[in-house]
Amino acid sequence: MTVAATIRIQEADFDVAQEIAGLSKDRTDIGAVVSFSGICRGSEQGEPIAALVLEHYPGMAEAEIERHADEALARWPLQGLTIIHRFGRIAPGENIVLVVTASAHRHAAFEAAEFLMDYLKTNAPFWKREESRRGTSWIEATDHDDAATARWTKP
Amino acid sequence: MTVAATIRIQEADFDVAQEIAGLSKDRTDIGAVVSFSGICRGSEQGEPIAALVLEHYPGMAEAEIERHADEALARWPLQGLTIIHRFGRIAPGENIVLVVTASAHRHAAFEAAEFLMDYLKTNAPFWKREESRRGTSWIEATDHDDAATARWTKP
Amino acid sequence: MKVKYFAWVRERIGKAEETVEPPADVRTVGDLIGWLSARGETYAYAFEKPKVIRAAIDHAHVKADAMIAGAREIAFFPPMTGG
Amino acid sequence: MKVKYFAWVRERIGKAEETVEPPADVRTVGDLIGWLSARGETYAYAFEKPKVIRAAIDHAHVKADAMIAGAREIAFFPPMTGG
Repeated sequence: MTVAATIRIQEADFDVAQEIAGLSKDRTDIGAVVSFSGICRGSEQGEPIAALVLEHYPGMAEAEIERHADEALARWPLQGLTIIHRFGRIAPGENIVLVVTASAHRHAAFEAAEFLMDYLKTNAPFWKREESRRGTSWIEATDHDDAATARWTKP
Repeated sequence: MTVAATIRIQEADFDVAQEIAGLSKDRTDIGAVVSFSGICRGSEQGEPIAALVLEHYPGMAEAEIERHADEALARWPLQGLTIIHRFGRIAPGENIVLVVTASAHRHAAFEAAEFLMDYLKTNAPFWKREESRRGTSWIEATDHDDAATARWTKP
Repeated sequence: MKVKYFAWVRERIGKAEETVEPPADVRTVGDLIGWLSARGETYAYAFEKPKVIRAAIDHAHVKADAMIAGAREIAFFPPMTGG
Repeated sequence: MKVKYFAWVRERIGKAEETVEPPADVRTVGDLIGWLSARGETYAYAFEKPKVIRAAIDHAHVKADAMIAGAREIAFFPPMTGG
């Protein structure tokens, strides 16, 4: 069975529940569904923030996420895959990103979701700016995220 | 902040969406929510099944899951944790088990959810029996699951 | 002490629980399995492969060498298949 | 060829995109960064730490030694912080 990933890059919020249900509804071949929701926190490094503003590179964002979705589908026996990434202004408590993986087996579902999140963090062309009382500033990338991505590269 | 895990062992089905929302609603300190849903498949080893029937050990099931929930809360910086495990007759496509972890950081949320699922598979006192046209039979434990659990033990 | 059986151990023995009073020389979980096995065919069948059997004392997993003195409830069951 | 800038690279240069025609000896992405940097203060500021700058040719990540010949669209931006 060929599995197609659902990929959406959008300004609007999304409903995690609906996306999970959409993958597994009326199917009896799925044994495990893993979802990851990335949510806007109300503070960065201890400082309260008013919002995150996400800039992205239209066209490349889709291409890059699709490339990694295809890699995940090739590496793990997935039966469903949904990736949603928002851009624009996002308030604390709101969703930023969602990855849902479905598989007959739990380790495939867990690993594929983690792989995709690590790649989204370091390779998807999105940039976060934080808005706070002190103005706005770009959030810096962390080495920690690069290290997380590197572990998926086969030696 | 002390985090208390929500643990439920029940015959009734549950709503994954509601459980996820319950952990993260109205909070702005959570950056990542991971959910794992285990779903009853329509076949076991290629043979169609009518249902799974789960037997459990009341009292010990609660104690065992609580022990592992406490260990997860001690090992990872979690801000929320929900574990639900059903017993009784479960039809294909229905939920069996749910683990939801919330944390400021994604790796903690992923790892804690995987740890708990590996332990639930091998240590929680539940036994699955499958109902098919050929009668009913107990599902055998797999070495694979024991190996998955062993990787969480510190050397 | 109360003894409980689950899954196919329960089915083979034909009961879910019972109260037993083993003699003083039955000191460990392994001893108890041996003593129960000698009670009849259904027990011998349930415990025919003692290495497969898991045990719990008062709701906590234990190994075959665990002492049973002071236990309120001992349970025997196959490897778990939850999750 | 079209050049695009994102995040603080865009802010420092003061524009999101432009069309440039670098001379023939500008062959790699690294060469292009050097050539752009010489166009004025805003560019020099944006590219002051060339090792931090990431680049993409036609929507695919590339390194500084990638050849730019045939590229339709080249983009420069800081390390990504999505997800």
